[in-house]
Amino acid sequence: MIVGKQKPIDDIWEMISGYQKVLVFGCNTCVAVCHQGGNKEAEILASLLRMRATQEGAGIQIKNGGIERQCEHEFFESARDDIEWADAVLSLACGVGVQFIAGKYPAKVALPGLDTLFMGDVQAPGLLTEACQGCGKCILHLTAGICPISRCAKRIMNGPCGGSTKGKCEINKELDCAWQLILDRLEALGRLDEYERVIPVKDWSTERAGGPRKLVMDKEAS
Amino acid sequence: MSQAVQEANAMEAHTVEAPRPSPENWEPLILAFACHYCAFGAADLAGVMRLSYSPNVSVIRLPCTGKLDHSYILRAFERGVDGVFVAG
Amino acid sequence: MSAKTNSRLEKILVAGHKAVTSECGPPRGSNPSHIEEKANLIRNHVDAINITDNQTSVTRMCSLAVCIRLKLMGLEPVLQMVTRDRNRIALQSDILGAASYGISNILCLSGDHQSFGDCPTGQNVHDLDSMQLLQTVRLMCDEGKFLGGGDIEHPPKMFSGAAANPFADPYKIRVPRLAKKVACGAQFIQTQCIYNVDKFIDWMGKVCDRGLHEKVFILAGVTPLKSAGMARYMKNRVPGMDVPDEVVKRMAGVSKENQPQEGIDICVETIERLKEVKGVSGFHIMAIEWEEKVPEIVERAGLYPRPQVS
Amino acid sequence: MANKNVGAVMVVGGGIAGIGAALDLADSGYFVYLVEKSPGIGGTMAQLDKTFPTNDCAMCILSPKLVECGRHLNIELLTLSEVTSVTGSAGDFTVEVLKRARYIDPDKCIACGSCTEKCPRKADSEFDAGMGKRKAAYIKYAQTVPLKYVIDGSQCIYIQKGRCKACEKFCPTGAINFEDKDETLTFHVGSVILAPGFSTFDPKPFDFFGYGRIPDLVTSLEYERLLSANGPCMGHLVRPSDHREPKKIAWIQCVGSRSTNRCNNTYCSSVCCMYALKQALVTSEHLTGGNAELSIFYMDMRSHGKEFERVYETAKQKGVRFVRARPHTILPGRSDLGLSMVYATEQGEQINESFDMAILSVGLEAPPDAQNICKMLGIEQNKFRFVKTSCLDPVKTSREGIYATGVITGPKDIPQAVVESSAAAAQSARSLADVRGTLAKKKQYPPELDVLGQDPRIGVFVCSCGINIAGTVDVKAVTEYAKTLPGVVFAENNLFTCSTDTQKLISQIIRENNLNRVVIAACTPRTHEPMFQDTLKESGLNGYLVEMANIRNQNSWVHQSEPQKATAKAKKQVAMAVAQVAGSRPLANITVEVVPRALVVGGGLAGLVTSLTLADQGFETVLVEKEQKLGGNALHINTTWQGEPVGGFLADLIKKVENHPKISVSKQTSILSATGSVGHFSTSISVNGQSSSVDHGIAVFATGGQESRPEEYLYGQDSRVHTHLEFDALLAGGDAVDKAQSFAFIQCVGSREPQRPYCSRVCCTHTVKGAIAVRKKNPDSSVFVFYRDIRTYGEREDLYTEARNLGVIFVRYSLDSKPQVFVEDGALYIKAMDHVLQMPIQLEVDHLVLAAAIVPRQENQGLVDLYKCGLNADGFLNEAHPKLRPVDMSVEGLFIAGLCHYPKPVEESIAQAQAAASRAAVVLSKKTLMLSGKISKHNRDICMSCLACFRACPYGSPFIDKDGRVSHNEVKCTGCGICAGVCPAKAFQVENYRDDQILAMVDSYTKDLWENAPAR
Repeated sequence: MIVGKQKPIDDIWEMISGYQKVLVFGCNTCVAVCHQGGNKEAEILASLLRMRATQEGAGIQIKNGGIERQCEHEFFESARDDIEWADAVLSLACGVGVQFIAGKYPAKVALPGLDTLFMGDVQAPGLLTEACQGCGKCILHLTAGICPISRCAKRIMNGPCGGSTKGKCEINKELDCAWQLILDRLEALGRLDEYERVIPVKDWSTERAGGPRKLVMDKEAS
Repeated sequence: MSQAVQEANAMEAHTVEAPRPSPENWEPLILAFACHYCAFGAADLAGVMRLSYSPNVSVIRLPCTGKLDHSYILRAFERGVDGVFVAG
Repeated sequence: MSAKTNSRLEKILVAGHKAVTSECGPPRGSNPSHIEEKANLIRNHVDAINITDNQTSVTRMCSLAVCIRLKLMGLEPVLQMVTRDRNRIALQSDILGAASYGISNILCLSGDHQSFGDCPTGQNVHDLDSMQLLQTVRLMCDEGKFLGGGDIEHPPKMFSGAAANPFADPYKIRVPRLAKKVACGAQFIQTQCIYNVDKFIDWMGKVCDRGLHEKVFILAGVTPLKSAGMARYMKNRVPGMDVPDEVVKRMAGVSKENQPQEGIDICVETIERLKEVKGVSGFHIMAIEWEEKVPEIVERAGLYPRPQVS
Repeated sequence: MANKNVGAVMVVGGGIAGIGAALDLADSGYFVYLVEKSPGIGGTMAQLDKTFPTNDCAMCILSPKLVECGRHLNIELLTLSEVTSVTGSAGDFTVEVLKRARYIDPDKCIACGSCTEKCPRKADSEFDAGMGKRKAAYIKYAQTVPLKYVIDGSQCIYIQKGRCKACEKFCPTGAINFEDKDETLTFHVGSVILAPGFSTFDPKPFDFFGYGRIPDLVTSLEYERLLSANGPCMGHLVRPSDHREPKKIAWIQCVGSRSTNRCNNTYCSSVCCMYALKQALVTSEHLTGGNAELSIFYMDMRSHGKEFERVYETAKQKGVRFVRARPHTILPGRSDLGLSMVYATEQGEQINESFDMAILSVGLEAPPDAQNICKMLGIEQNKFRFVKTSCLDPVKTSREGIYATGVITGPKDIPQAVVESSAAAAQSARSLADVRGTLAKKKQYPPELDVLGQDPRIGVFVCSCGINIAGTVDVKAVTEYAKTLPGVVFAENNLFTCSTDTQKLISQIIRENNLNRVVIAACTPRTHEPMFQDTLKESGLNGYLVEMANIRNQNSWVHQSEPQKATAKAKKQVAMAVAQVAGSRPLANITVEVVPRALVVGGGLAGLVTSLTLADQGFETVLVEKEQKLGGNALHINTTWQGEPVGGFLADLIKKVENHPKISVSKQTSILSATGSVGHFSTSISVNGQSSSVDHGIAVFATGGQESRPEEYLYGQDSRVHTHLEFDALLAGGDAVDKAQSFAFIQCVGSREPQRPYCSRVCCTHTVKGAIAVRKKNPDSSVFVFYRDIRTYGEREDLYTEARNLGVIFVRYSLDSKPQVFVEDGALYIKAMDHVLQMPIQLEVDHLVLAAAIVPRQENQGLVDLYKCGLNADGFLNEAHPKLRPVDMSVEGLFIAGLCHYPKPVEESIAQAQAAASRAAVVLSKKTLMLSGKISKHNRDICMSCLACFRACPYGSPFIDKDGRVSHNEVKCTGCGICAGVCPAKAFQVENYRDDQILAMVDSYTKDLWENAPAR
């Protein structure tokens, strides 16, 4: 799922200054699960901003709203009036949602309320960790199901590098060395011999190197 | 207190005004949220013991303070209470 | 076995001599005189000189330029290349450029993470990793092909090397990892500096058990300690470094002014011991900012004079 | 059967033990008379400040039980009452009870406190253990049940001297009745449970201590009152002499216990070590500045219960000083401030040390009046004056049909008393199984009106509570204001809204005005909401359509000096309640059909006893055992500590279980999976590889524990080194013991060690029992015991005394200098430091017995995974609450018995097993379970299955459904609303605490501010 973190309120305040009617707009899927950008967080943020507006005597009207997902046209139907009312929409979705609004409503200003971080998992309540960078060509079958591209600081495909110490990465002692994890898992699976298989030079064209990506469903299907 | 509440509080910390002198004879208005099982009972007991405190606080009973929602606190502040007391 | 390149290092190794290499770090500016001086200090005592590539991610004069300078001075450089800063196009193009100046030795590394250097906010590339770079070098030299598949008009001839650390954990993959590098085309290996000789010997034994010493020349890395403080730092702070307590104790056991000499003594003794170890084909002496002591070490270790090859 | 059984039980004693028995029985189909000699129930526990080992506030955990007792349809409280005679026989007793005059009519008393306020006569408060004062007209304590005042005739000026009557003058309801007389009442009951509790040892005869002359020397119970928030210092600890905070405090253990000096209490009181540790820890929290110097003078530290050893360790870490000494003299300090104490150190040095204050950790005794009852009933007492019981039937007295629980059968802590009270309930119910439900009452209501979809028609009833509210709050103004509130169609003021008359009136008004919601502005919903809910139900309205505005406890009583502001606040409180109730919906209670079958896991002693106790009550029971044979650890135990042989008892028990028509025994059985919740579990089991499924309403886990295999002292390497059970086998047969000369026991082998930081509880008693047996069998032998603290708690102390009298030599060691065991020239030696000689000693022994730790079984983790119950850090299954729910598990419908809970001896396992049967019967005796409708409702349409609720819910009610999304099992929901708090989609709402209702209350509270605020 996509993980984001709400921007500091000072940054958001600065961003919305100068607009008259601001809609704080939640996205109730990925970023709601990480308690950062759902409709509930939109309600909280709107309330905080309103109080700030009152305190600073700023003439900004602030409302909150939200939909299920800000990356699909159909969901916007229920928020039509809210968006109509606003001159700026502070989207609490990931970067996808913000851009979707910008593209969908040419007359509205779309503002990002979140810093989009990564695609991750929920390791424990309140602990989300990065696990995939969408490189477009999965090699997990070669690496014991642990992705060195997203989880190794150097994205090394034939690791570990010399910075791996006691199973931890040199850049952060808290961070597991992805290659250590791969080795441990290979060993646990009784497949340590596979370690000696060299992973060849990677085709990065399916990642950002190939430009913005697109999936056209019917073509894929045919 | 849930992590979200703590974060909300942390967010509020950014917006705290510089302390201002309060007007003379000013009394804050306070809203309390109390757990039915402990703090609400404690407030009852305070009555039985005839303790005395200022009447500027009223209690909303919750089944547990875990039931507390951000919106309760924020709505109270937005509408002008000066303090929210969560007890449980 | 006979040498396939013009590399003096390769020729010495193939001839069965114990090779001696050392290394110099390029300057943090555009004046080359200092590194030239350093190289001149050791020119008669070593067979080749590694030129580091923005080591520890600190920006320096580029390794290739310094290698060219050394080559023009009649010295034998080893071009260190890390995969951190350049993608496969730049790496391949640098290899061609090096070959054009007759640089015949290349050491393929992944490089320290940029967060340790002077540009911690920079992006890293790692389009290839060290093994993939080794494969690339071999592809270019042996098959005359670019990674993209095209033919190289005049393929370079490179003696390709890699680093190995016999001490890092997990220990159990140390030999397999070496095997993997050999499989990728490593022709020589320069190891991490050795203080724990017993452990190195154990590793070397396992390398020999797999016959790897017959497929690759292994140069044992040594670094003279300047002080007890340095010994402790290396022990505690440098990942993958194994400095036994006896070494630290021995350094700390002599007065401060005598510590540099003690460090050199240890280094010389280490070389003496390693000379007898099966599979050790030479020594890589990394005297960090202490190049002037390399001749003394080489001489006292009985590795001087250096053999001449043509 | 000669005479017909009676389906009622009399419980004598309203302390926690009596309350526990009464509630179990009343909840499972019996009518209970609860007789209490003081004016209110609660017993000693109510007087305690905190309880070990969790340091929970005693009153906080006790008070819900008191309220439950007071309100129970099937419990009749007889306070100020004493049993005077019991005739008849088991199944049909006739009991005479002397009920003393209260002088205040409880039906009229509204607990306003005017009588106390006006009463001029002060007396020592019994509840405050004499540390505080009360009036002649008083209540026992603020939370007392029944919440009815009483006049102490022996103190009342009018009763004694014929004038005063101040209370009568000011009582707003005319409840004072000086004509009240003692009366004798007669009851018919099927059984009697004695729970008269204990008295604390009176240290006055110890003139060398000067208790009574030294103001700052108090007993532990007095000290509890000083610490307690509802005590005389209101929780701010000061010493009696100068009311200053003491800094240097000492506790003296074993005062009136383990002693024959001017008392005859050779037993250990079992609880004093722990309460001293608790008091020391609580004291260190109380004292400001954090420079407290706390010392405990003790002989052996006995922290033998679950999690107790950790409390001891915490106390050590927090700097409490432990001195192994028994002070022999206490002298007053200068100007009677503080005191000084003389004691001898272990090295024999005499020390004279001054303290600001000292606490005598007084022991527990059988109270004289309880002893009288025993005599009157013809019940046998033991030599310590406690009721005599057998380890194999620990709550049965010598008279059939009369059971005993709590300290009256021997010193014990609260959990053990609570366990026994359930055990006594079980044994009562077992003997009265045929008359269950014959006398229990059930309430009937008229059919409920359908108000769904109607606009709110709210009635507001504002209570004056005599002058309690009206004296401060302008109730007329509040009533008029209420009429202006949206949705309110009726408002009136009553003198006492809670009076029986007013209930009838409210009912009438509801019907006449077609009210569909009600607000009561009066006292607290915590005591009165159920009553008003009942009134609504009797009026044909759903009980959940009433809300209370607490304008007494949380207004008039605390704002007496500011009547205007109090009135303004009362208006707000009423407006908030109106706003809330307007959104309230009629709620249906959830009903769960109960599968009338029990699953008992584990066929050891505990499992066997539970099964038989359930089956004898008529409940079908499935007993599963993983081994081929029933009996468990008990198969290897020779006798109980009292010497009763276990073998025959066990064989008989197994025979009864295997032949019981209601029990199906399944051996070589393991549990595969489990689903469901209280009332309807379904567990699939594998019997010899064949799997099948059992539906059951409850489950009892009695999976046992085991003696560990020591890893030290040459165990397993030398055949002369044995564990307890191995040595028991040697003792039981052959001549190995007769032939040997020298024996040694080492205690705490694998217990109280960093890696296993608990005491195994049974080993000290086991060792002294073994040592005595050796000395008796082979009087020429020498026997040594190497120990850290001897923990022969309770009456087991007698064995310790006997062992020493028989010449067993006890050598203490500490964890950092454990004995060394080695073999030299084939001989087995032990080397240790002798604490008396202060010298190393070395012995050659023929047999070495290791008191190996009792450890939990690995299988417990499997149960935890399947049933979502809990384990403690040591791997034992966890009870729902260590104090008051020692048999229930955190998951409703699951119960626990025996060693799987914690190491314990036979008698405690049997009591817990019987108790589990009692707790299980509360569920199994019902056809359906009624669960509150005020629970969290899940809207699946907007739920995104983020699992926040699933992870946060303490009861496991949200679950991942078959379709992979979150669903909600409302049966498990308690309505706490944590799910609603964490849900990012707001898919959970607690009925009648919905967000829209709470926000409506917030809006109502801030209405004036919002409307008068400057334009935004």
